Amino acid sequence: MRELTFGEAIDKAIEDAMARDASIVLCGEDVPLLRPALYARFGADRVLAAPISEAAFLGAAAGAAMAGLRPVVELYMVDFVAVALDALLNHAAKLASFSDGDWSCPLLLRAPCGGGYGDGGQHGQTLWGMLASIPGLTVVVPSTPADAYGLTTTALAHDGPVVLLEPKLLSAEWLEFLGRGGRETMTFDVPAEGARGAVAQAGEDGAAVPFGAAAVRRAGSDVTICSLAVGVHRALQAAERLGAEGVSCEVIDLRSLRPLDVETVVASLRKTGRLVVVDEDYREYGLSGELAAVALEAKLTPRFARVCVEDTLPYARERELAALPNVARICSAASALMA
Amino acid sequence: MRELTFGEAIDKAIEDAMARDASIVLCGEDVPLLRPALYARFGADRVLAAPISEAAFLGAAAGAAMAGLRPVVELYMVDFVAVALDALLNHAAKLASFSDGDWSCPLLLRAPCGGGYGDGGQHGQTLWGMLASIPGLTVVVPSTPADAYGLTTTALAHDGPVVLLEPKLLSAEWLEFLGRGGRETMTFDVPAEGARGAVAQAGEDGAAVPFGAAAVRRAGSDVTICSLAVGVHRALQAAERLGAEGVSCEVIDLRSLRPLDVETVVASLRKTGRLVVVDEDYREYGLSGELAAVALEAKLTPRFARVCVEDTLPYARERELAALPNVARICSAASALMA
Amino acid sequence: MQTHGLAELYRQMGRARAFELAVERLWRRGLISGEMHLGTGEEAVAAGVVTQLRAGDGLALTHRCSPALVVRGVPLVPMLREMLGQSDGLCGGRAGHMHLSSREHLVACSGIVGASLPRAAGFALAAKRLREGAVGVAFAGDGAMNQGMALETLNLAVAWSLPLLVVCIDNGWAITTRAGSVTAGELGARAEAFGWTVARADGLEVEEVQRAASELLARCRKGKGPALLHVTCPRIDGHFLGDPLLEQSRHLTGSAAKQTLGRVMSAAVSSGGGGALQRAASMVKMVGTMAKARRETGRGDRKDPLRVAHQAVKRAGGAVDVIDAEVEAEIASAVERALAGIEVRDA
Amino acid sequence: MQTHGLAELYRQMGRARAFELAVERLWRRGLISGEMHLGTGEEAVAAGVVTQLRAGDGLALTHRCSPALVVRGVPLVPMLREMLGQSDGLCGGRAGHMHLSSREHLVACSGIVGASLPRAAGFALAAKRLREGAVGVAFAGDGAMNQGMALETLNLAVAWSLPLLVVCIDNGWAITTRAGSVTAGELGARAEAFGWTVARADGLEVEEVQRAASELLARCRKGKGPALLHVTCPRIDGHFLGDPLLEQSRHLTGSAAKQTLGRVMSAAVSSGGGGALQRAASMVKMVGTMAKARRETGRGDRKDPLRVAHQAVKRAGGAVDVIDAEVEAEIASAVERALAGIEVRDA
Ligand SMILES: Cc1ncc(C[n+]2csc(CCOP(=O)(O)OP(=O)(O)O)c2C)c(N)n1
Ligand SMILES: Cc1ncc(C[n+]2csc(CCOP(=O)(O)OP(=O)(O)O)c2C)c(N)n1
Ligand SMILES: [Mg+2]
Ligand SMILES: [Mg+2]
Repeated sequence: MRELTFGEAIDKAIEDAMARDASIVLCGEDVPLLRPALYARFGADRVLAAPISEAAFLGAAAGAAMAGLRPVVELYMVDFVAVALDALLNHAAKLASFSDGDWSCPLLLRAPCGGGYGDGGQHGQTLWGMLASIPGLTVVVPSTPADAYGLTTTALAHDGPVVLLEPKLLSAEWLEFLGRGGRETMTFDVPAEGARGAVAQAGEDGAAVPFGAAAVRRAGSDVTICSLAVGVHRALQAAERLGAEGVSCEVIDLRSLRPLDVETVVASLRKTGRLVVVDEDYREYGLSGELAAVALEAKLTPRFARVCVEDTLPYARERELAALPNVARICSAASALMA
Repeated sequence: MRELTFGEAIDKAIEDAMARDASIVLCGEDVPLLRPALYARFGADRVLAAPISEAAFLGAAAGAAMAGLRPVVELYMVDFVAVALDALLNHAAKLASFSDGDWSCPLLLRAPCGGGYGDGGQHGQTLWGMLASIPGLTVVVPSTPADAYGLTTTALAHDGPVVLLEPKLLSAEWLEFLGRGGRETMTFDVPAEGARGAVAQAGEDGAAVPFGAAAVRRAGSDVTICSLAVGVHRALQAAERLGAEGVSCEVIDLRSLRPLDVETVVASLRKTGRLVVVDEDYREYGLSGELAAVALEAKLTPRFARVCVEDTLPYARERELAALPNVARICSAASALMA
Repeated sequence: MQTHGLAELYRQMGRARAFELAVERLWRRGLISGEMHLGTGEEAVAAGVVTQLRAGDGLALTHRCSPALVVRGVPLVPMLREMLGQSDGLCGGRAGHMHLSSREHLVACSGIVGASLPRAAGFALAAKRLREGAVGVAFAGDGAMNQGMALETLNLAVAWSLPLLVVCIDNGWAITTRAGSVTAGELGARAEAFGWTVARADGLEVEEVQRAASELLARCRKGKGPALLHVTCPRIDGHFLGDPLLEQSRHLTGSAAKQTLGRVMSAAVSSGGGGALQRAASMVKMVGTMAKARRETGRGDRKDPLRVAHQAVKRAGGAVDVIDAEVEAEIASAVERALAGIEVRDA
Repeated sequence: MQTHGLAELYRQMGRARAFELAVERLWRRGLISGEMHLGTGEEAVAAGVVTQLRAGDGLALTHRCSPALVVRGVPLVPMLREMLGQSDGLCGGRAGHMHLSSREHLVACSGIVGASLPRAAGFALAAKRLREGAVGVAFAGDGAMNQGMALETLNLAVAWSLPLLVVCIDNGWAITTRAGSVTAGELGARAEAFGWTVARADGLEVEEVQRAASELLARCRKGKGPALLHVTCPRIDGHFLGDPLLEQSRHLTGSAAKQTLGRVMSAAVSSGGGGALQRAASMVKMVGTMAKARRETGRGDRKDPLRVAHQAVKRAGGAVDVIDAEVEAEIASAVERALAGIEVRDA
């Protein structure tokens, strides 16, 4: 065990895996200076600076994954996946199916996501619902350094394409780079447990976190709050506050959107009969709906509310914070379900 | 009123609108010969052949829409939107928000969608859930020539970006082009009412179909079947069959995914208490979930089932037909809800 | 790499052609579904290039893929059974003809225009790390060279100094669009501007293609960066089987052509719309495109690469008839085996 | 189009610079959030090109947009209030500095690298139909020229013969990457291969930029197709404010630089990984990049375009001091008005 930041945990997991497995290469814009430790240790053959050509280098990575490498691709932000989606949707994710399971595409796409630092609507999206809608793709989003290490480790041993998103608000490195820029004058509402924490060493128990396994972060009996990434921490805070008001919340950190841990969600709903989805992605056609479907498919009929992003994220700080799932919105959603 | 095929109805709506409104231009690969009537009537200035550069011409169309034109963009298939998604996600759909409502992007994207003719997994997707998850975008999918004309007409007078998908199985022209190719030896399970039907003349009642208004295609009291596109016809067939077994189905044609007609869905569910979603899109993180959420948000707790596409569409005809929502799957899903 | 004698090249071309003709028959019988893009006309490109590949080279193909697959040695029966949608097909019946792949041969097709370039760049990257001297090869149409990811790859492959050969098969068409009408500049010059080594070859001359491919591949294998081979060739069977452009331009008085013409004429005279000149220009262009399609090289024409090779082999005293017979027997037997156990609905 | 006298160009450059410095102060005070990409160093490009635009011309900008906006005459107070996140800002506080737009001025920014090219192509298409003689103009970084949609636009604009001017602002950097290290060929030559008219200018010389822009724009306005203006200029304030590359390379002995170095060194000596040579090569490259950043032109340096213009005006006997004072007063007043009613947290 050691204490790492969220970003360090992912870096370390990649570094450990690269040391073990010579077929892992890393590519992306600026990676030599973004990941200087990896560049220094593994050299320019395995840490490749890419031009601003996401479609080509993601597509090439998918090709390389077919031909024996295990590429890790960094996108500057998940928002930019829109220029390169074809490589995921029509190629990486479909290869196993097209080859009847004979061929797989072990590709890890790492991308920062999410808002909360005032960078505007083209730079604060999460888009995980959109990505998780693609059969053949694994989509995971850690909320702690331990999971960041664990899910990255699992991804780097996995045989198919994986998208791992890195919430910028939890990642001190990204937040400093994109949000603070050395200023003492900016404040961010960073969940401390998400940003820094104990991380298992390679090989230790918990060093790999399986896909499709949610974590119950807090047990409760009145309301199930399902979330991931920053939302988990907001939910925990809300649960604390609600607890003081006599409402007992169970907080589930989904961690993995595809595959989704239906069992854990259903078991909790069976107990509470109430579901609040806290989702930093857009409200419609995404995770919140999927969880509603999961509940109904399990013949459960929870009272239900969703706390999501409803429109393009506004730039102005206060309005952005109001548009993101926050403690106040979660509390009032959960309280309304108790009424 | 006149009888038109599905594809003719869209073409005619575009032609009528182009005749009325000189700011409408059409661009896309091969449009001169794909839309020869438009090319002959409006000339190469307004019907622009594009190179296979979807990102550039969709992006350019979005720019042109900002600068006074009303572009209609044709994509060869919605599957290919993956190479050009940025123009929709980060530009066209966000402009109104970024300009605080001052600037809009009146762009119509027309693209064939869906399977059922054995063209394989990169050419049979619908992806409408993914598109409908984007705030700022309107997404409509007609299921009849009348709606094809009506929704296209509305789109061409609308101030924001609209995606209009054209189910290939309903569109005799596309089906001939991509599926039959002049062969008598191929058979397709084409819903006749979807492929050809009466269409209002411009200016007549019903010539424009509003966004966000579902149509109840069949009234019933036991089960609500929500669908769109080809699925509506499958649902109607299933409802017929189920009716014979004493199960009364209400079939709702959503027509518009974003905005979604929540009222009509909720009113039906209030009556039936059972919901089957028939969706030719992927099951997870899409329409079926969204409708589950809509139900729960309305404090309804229907019995629920979804009949969707669960994985990359297989090529083999029989397996494709089994993977698509079909009458048998709908019947058994609905029957199970009655049990 | 040894170059292959003309007779062997001709045999490969013949196999590719015979395979396509067999596929066409199956498709016409309704045993194969969807779009069917025959590679007739491309045989010299497929034979000239693919015979120069080694084990470990990766090959990324397009929607028009069978000639290269046949030459690459992908077994014919599984390939046919895949197209026939059988679960013992090359890809279990899940892929179909546009998404054929063989891991063993490191070859995969894609129906997304332009995607073969980044994919082959990835093959090249893997080759560089894992199989020194191996290369990635992309086949791509002329139209594909306008796709963003293809253009990006022109840059990426130089930046990463990849052992990548792109074979641009320029048949002058993208569906109904003449390449020149939407393509700026010359494709080879484009690549040269990015620093690629470029060679041009006539796709009617298989030995010329082979020579060029062989030279470029040698460069790539030595780590001298990416290369483009620009080959022109005819598109013998239109964009795909049943291509209405081809049908109508060949049967200008047929009912389909008449119907189209009727629609066009009535639109052209509708009030509202472009001026008379613009309308006339549209008509002229449409008719011009049809005329071009009508004049396109047909099977067995003087400019059919198979015929050109056939005559060359003959001139050189090769046993053309023996080769033809062997090829025909091979394909016939493959088709027969592929159809085994399949209930033929049209029988 | 009239060309503008040097003094007026200098005034515009001064306005752009003073605006950026004001923005920097607000940003440092925490009144502006997010990434802040200053356009310091680009003033001669902005002034030289944008002064040549007319009403009806459309302008598509990038993440580094304020100099062009200031020169275009977008009102400063609403722009500042937008950056300050006020609901009476230029875009109601919803856009922020990366997504500024003004419908009235037909100008819009985007944070998506490369997106300015297709957008401006669309402006050009609309101009062609609706405003004869008007053009679309895209500003784009050197790095942006590798983005697929940008490359596609090189083709599209010729295919559609668009009145499009692309101004490639080549500052030699894309964040921490030296343009040359991932960019193949020469950017102007690329465009030429697509048939573009290309001019090159030194971004230190505003009159040279203006001349080139004016000539290219005249061509575009006459319907002679797209043109590229390739201008080199310094990146004075790093990629964005607080750029760690700039900070660390300027303070090689500071704690941040030491910390980075520590991490790198410990990784470089970890067992497992590349060979000694590869590791050394990495270190050399990293240090080289830092050295390049350290040597980049700074504000007021000999190669600061503002200083160059300042001296040129002075040499020509222009009233530099008067202009400076007027500019300073204008910006100061704009900032003061923009801050009205805003509770300044750091006061
Ligand atoms: C990204 C994408 N856009 C459009 C299409 C539709 N389409 C299929 S083939 C084709 C023409 C391709 O032309 P070219 O690359 O020259 O190949 P050819 O068919 O001539 O061999 C088009 C536009 C597609 N499959 N993928
Ligand atoms: C599609 C996309 N990819 C990556 C980024 C991240 N990014 C922002 S600015 C930048 C560098 C741009 O370099 P250049 O175009 O030369 O402009 P400069 O910053 O030098 O002015 C990058 C990679 C982005 N915003 N959009
Ligand atoms: Mg072609
Ligand atoms: Mg730059």
